Amino acid sequence: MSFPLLTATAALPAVGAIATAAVPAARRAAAKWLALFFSLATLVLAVVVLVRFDPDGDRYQLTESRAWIADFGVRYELGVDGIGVALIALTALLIPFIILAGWHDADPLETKSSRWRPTQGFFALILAVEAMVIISFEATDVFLFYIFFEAMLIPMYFLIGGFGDRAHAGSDEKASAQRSYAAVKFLLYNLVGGLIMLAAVIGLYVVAGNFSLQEIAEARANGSLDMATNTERLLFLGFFFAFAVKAPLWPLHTWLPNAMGEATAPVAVLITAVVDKVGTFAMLRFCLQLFPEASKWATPVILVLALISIIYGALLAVGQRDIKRLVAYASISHFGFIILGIFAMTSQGQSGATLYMVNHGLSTAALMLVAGFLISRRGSRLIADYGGVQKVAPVLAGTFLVGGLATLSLPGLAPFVSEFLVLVGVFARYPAVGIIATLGIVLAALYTLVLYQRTMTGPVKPEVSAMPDLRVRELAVVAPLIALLIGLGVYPKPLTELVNPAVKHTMSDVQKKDPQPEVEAAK
Amino acid sequence: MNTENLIALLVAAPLLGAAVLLCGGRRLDRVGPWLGTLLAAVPFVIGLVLFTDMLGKGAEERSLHQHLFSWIPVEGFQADVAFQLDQLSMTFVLLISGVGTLIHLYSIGYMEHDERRRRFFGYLNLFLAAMLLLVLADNYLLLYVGWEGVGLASYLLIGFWQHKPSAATAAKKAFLVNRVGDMGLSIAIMLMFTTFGTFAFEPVLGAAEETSEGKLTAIGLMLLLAACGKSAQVPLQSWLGDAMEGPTPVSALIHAATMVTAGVYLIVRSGVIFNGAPDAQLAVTVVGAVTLLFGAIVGCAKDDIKKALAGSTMSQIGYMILAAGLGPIGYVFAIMHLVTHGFFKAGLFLGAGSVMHGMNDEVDMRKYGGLRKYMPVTFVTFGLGYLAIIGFPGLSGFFSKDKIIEAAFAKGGTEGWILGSVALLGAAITAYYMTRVMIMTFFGEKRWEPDAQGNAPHPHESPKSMTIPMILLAVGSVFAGGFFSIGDRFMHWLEPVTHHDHGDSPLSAATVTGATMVVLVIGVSMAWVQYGRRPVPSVAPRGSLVTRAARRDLLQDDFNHVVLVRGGEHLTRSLVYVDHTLVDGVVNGTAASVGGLSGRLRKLQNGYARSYAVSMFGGAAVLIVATLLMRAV
Amino acid sequence: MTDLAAYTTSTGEAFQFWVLGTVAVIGALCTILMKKAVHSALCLAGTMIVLAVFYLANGAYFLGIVQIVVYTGAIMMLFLFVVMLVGVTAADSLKETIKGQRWLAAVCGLGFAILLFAGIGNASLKDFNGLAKANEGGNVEGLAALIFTKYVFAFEITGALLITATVGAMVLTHRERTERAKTQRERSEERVREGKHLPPLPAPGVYARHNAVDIAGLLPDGTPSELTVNKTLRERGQIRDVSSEALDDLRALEQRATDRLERPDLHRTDTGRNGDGDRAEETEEASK
Amino acid sequence: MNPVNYLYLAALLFAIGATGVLIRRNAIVVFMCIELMLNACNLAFVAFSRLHGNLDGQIIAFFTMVVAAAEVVVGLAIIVSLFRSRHSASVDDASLMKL
Repeated sequence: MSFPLLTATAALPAVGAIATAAVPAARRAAAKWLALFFSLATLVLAVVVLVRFDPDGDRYQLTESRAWIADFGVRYELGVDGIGVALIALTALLIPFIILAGWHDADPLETKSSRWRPTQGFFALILAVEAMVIISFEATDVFLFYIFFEAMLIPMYFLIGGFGDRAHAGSDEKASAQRSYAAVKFLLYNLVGGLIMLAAVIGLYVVAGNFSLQEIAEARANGSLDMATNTERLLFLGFFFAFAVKAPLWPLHTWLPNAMGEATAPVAVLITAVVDKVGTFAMLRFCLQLFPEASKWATPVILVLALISIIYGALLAVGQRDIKRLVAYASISHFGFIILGIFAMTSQGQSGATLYMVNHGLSTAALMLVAGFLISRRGSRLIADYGGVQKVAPVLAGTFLVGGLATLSLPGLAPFVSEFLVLVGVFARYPAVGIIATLGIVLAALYTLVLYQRTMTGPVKPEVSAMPDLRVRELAVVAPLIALLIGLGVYPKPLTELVNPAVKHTMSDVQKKDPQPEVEAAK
Repeated sequence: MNTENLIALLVAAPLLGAAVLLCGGRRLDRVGPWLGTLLAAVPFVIGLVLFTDMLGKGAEERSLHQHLFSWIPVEGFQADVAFQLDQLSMTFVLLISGVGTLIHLYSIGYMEHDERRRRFFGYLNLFLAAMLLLVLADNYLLLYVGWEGVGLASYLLIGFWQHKPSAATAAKKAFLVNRVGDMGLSIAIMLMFTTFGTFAFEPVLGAAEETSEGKLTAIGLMLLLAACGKSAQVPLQSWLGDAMEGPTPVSALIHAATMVTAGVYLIVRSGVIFNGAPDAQLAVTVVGAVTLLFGAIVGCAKDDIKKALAGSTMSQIGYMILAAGLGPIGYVFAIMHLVTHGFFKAGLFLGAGSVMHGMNDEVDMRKYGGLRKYMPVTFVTFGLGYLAIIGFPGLSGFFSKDKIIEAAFAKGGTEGWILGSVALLGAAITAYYMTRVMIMTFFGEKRWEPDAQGNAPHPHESPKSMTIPMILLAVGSVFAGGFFSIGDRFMHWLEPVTHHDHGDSPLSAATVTGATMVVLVIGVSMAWVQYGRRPVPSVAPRGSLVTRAARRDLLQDDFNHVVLVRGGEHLTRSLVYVDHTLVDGVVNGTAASVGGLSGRLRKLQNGYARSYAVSMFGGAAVLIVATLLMRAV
Repeated sequence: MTDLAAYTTSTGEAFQFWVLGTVAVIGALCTILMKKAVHSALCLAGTMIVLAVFYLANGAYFLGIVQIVVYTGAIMMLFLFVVMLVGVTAADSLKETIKGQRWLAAVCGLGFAILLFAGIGNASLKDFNGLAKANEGGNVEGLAALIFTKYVFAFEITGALLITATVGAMVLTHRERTERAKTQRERSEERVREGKHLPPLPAPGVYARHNAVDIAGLLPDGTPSELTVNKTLRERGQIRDVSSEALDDLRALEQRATDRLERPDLHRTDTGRNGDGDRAEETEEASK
Repeated sequence: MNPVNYLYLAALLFAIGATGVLIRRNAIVVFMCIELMLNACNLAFVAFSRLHGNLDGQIIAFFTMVVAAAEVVVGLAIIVSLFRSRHSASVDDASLMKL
């Protein structure tokens, strides 16, 4: 057996988490560097995975399979397709930036208690989340996936509830009350989703007799595993519900603005750019592969919900007064696009949705992290507290603008490619849906530019007049992200080539063909 | 040398300039403007090289292609970064890079005292790159990139003086309104994709003739929506007036000569589609005609020199759109007017900028007056531009506008008569408002006064770097029309791309020219009667209802404000409320009811171990029963 | 003996089962119904001995002996020790304090019994193999062979468990003295400071007729003094009050003396011992 | 007689013990009832051992005894220390689980 590369990729941050947590209280700085080191090492491994992966090869590669709980047919099965590789790369890429951006977020406020070690905990939790997310992207055993899908909630809960944003309008007590409200809401919402999924996972086992994604999907494809229509639909709904909560899809979205608003900016990025991607990824991998018929059955409803998410999220983003909540609602709108692309069931839609996951990760990270830097300077999350920042901190404003432009999918930046693919993919099958979704791009411009205008332009407010521009550390976070946004916007080919074969497989799973262009159809 | 490979350089040079200037930092503050100008001149030089090369070829071989790389390769979807340089693109390349270079040069003087001028030149270069990409793209998606790119550059430049809230708002408004248009373009591209399976020019335009009219109409209408947004046509015209918040060179380059004409380019480029969709064509002509009058009326009422010129721009683009809507009869004239308009309108804006430069950035024409003595060069160049735009015989505008009016009549039928009359009426109003601008600015008594701080303006001629571009543009405004028209040069040049059709005009060319002259004289004399014979009040009179409405852009902004802005605010606010109370309320309500229920159930926990033991035994008994029953079944 | 372990049961075993079974059930019922813990313990011991006999009857010779030696002999005695520690005569009130608990318990117990009976009845347990073969090499040897081979790990772990339990019991019952013990002098000084009962506590009421420390000594007026009884007994409420008995005796003695001396009874009590007698009656009533 | 009767007896004793646990408040008596239940189980095991004709049932019973012994030791220790601190052996007094 060759070197278990996938296990190593997931295990390395886990080891890092333990090592970071074990750093003594006094060596706080060492913990930070250690966490950064491990995240970078994970990135290296992710790059190795990327290189070793052959897009034109088998569907699942670098597979590993070990017996685990033999009595229930649970196996430790890992394997990646192009989509998984792309998302692993995204995760591994974002974590170092998140760590770097949150460098001072968990410094203890006063050093009165030497046993209090928030810094170590913060970075260890981030690495723990990374490990779980990566293994979720790798798992090809439904049960294995489920375990890490749920386990992710624990470190996330502590990250949201334990390390809130210090920039809070109200008193400390109010802040901590809101924070724990957000954390509990996050946990309960996702737990409910997870429980329903658990029922569906068990149901799947009862029907299929094992948990192996590949085996079940194969059996489904060649007809040896027949599910009653209602059974399949129920199981699909069970899975989909959990993923829709995670994604989040309207009307299951209300945890996201709270969580993103109360968490520190890097943790907010972790939520929306990394953890939530597991939801949409799982829709693509599990819902469509395991329950193709039910997916087609549910498509109309899901498309409508996704449309509502797009428009509703964007409109609410316009109405927000809080920078971070605004970005959260914008994310809800973007997740609507991703889900739309997945369930359009066209090659363009699904490729677009996959690219969207990656690109949304990058663009939200850029926007949110810069917003975090901004907030940490002024100590307020309210848009109204800013004005004229452009004049005093031009680089900060410039990077903020680029992040915003990426969020509104300006052509030339990466998100445009994916958004357009999604729109084309949807339009090809459901023109009306495509046209309504296109409204989203106007609204995206609205909320982004309103945010930029109110914070960055106009006369300089006295409170921001002494605001320093981006520091080297902060620039080191933002600059590579922006470079990637531009790079993948101009030349997304490597990514599309990685993803295309996987999408082709998924399309054959659901047995759908792309609609023919009218001209060719006529011939 | 293979000239095709030079095409990418056209875009790359200004793009490089933008990247260097925007990321370069303070070190480049001093050389920035010159570097920017140099990199703007590069495409012009390359354009000239390519142009001479093209002239040396036969008409059929003039279209050049360059395939750079595959951009978005997805199953069934192929988007390439590839360029196409044909006569139409060539015309634009020369116009854009030529006027662009001149305006860069002008900006060196105009922005001399602005500490952020490096950034300004970076934005200008970014604009040039995007605009060149727009006209050079060989498929609609890449065109879309350029399309939004110029939108971005326009946004950045309108809001260049960001510390002014009005500028920031205007920039945002411009971008948003443009986005609505962009929505049209993206839907059009999607329609093309579902109809043709591609969106590259050649296959789409090649297959368009065989496609159903319904599809073509839909695509055409969507393209028109896009053009309306970019070219400030009714009903998406409202941003252009506000866009005058940007520095004047920006107004000259982007909001007069180049970017706003992109809509015309789009329609002419997609001519084949419109030819197959008469309904869409009709819509185009209607939009053009309405905007033509709209802009003209607005231009009559504005006292702000730049806004008056903006109204004029709107109106002139209305002419172009009208011409483009006429089909093969009008395409060539649309482009010709576009080019001549590029010269004289850029010249007029630069003149206005020069006036403002000498007048402490005062824009109210009622505070000008008699400036011809103080700024002779500006007066002469502005005057030539004025004569060109009103269509004074022999100057550029005369040739191009006259042809459009002719073509409108040549459309035939009632439509032709209506459109022709509208175009004629527009010519009269143009003469009126431009004469008004001219008289209020350069003739009459001086009306300026010291401002609040006691600084009286000292009108003076602008520096060389500003006057030279003005002179060059004036030369263009005088001679371009004639040069193009002699022997129908321009028509023959463009014909392979746009095709041409003479149509049957019910009126002879001489009749139309005569009528145009008559309305011209009427317009000029009305203005002279109103503003030349009587002194101009330095405070605007209340005016008639129409005047007041025209001052407010014919109330369109108010309509937008009431319906869209207020309505949107109410919508978002109520949605925020709904999200909080209803959607979140359901969640929190569930939580609360679970909490209440557990409060009740808690009482079952009386703390006595024996009670718990009872429930344990009971539970065990139930489990055993259940197991036995399951066994039994 | 091998007959007993066979799959059929002899009449003797049947007889033994019915008789001893009845005893066992009665013992069990007494265990849960007796007011005093010590009675419960004794009844339980009885039941266990019966069970030991049953083990023997079922061929589990080793277990039968162990049951008697370890269970009845050691564990039950441990129970008795604790019962004594807690109070051997302390009787529980059988009055139920939790509402509905007794009904529920009865229903549960009955239900459980029915359930188990039904389960056993449903199972087909006709063919008893008998232990004749398994016990061939001797029961103890057979067990040993299993314990030290198949169950050796369980056995070792059980050993560990036992040691842990021992240590646990010691930890739980051992009280660490956290402060220095007070000297006699300090204690007396403390008593003086508090002003409470300076001399040694009075002895319990051990008269000629009583020979137990739980009987309170009587004050001169015949009322009992709780001070005289050990604190532990006092706390358990295990004071035996004999004051009425003593007073009655006294009165009877006086009566006899009066009779003998032929004194007028009423006159005596009215004049001489009037106060004392009233007082004694009062205390008697109060103590009731 | 069928040896199954031993099982019935065991079941009966078990139920009686269970009822005792539920109705008695004296912790010591509760403990005794638990012992009764354990013994009932042991009887069943021994009977089963006879039924199957092997000694495994007896082994289990043996282990049960050992564990019961350990349990009694710890349990009684707990009762003793509880009594020392609360002066009562009633299980109802230890109702701290109530909110």
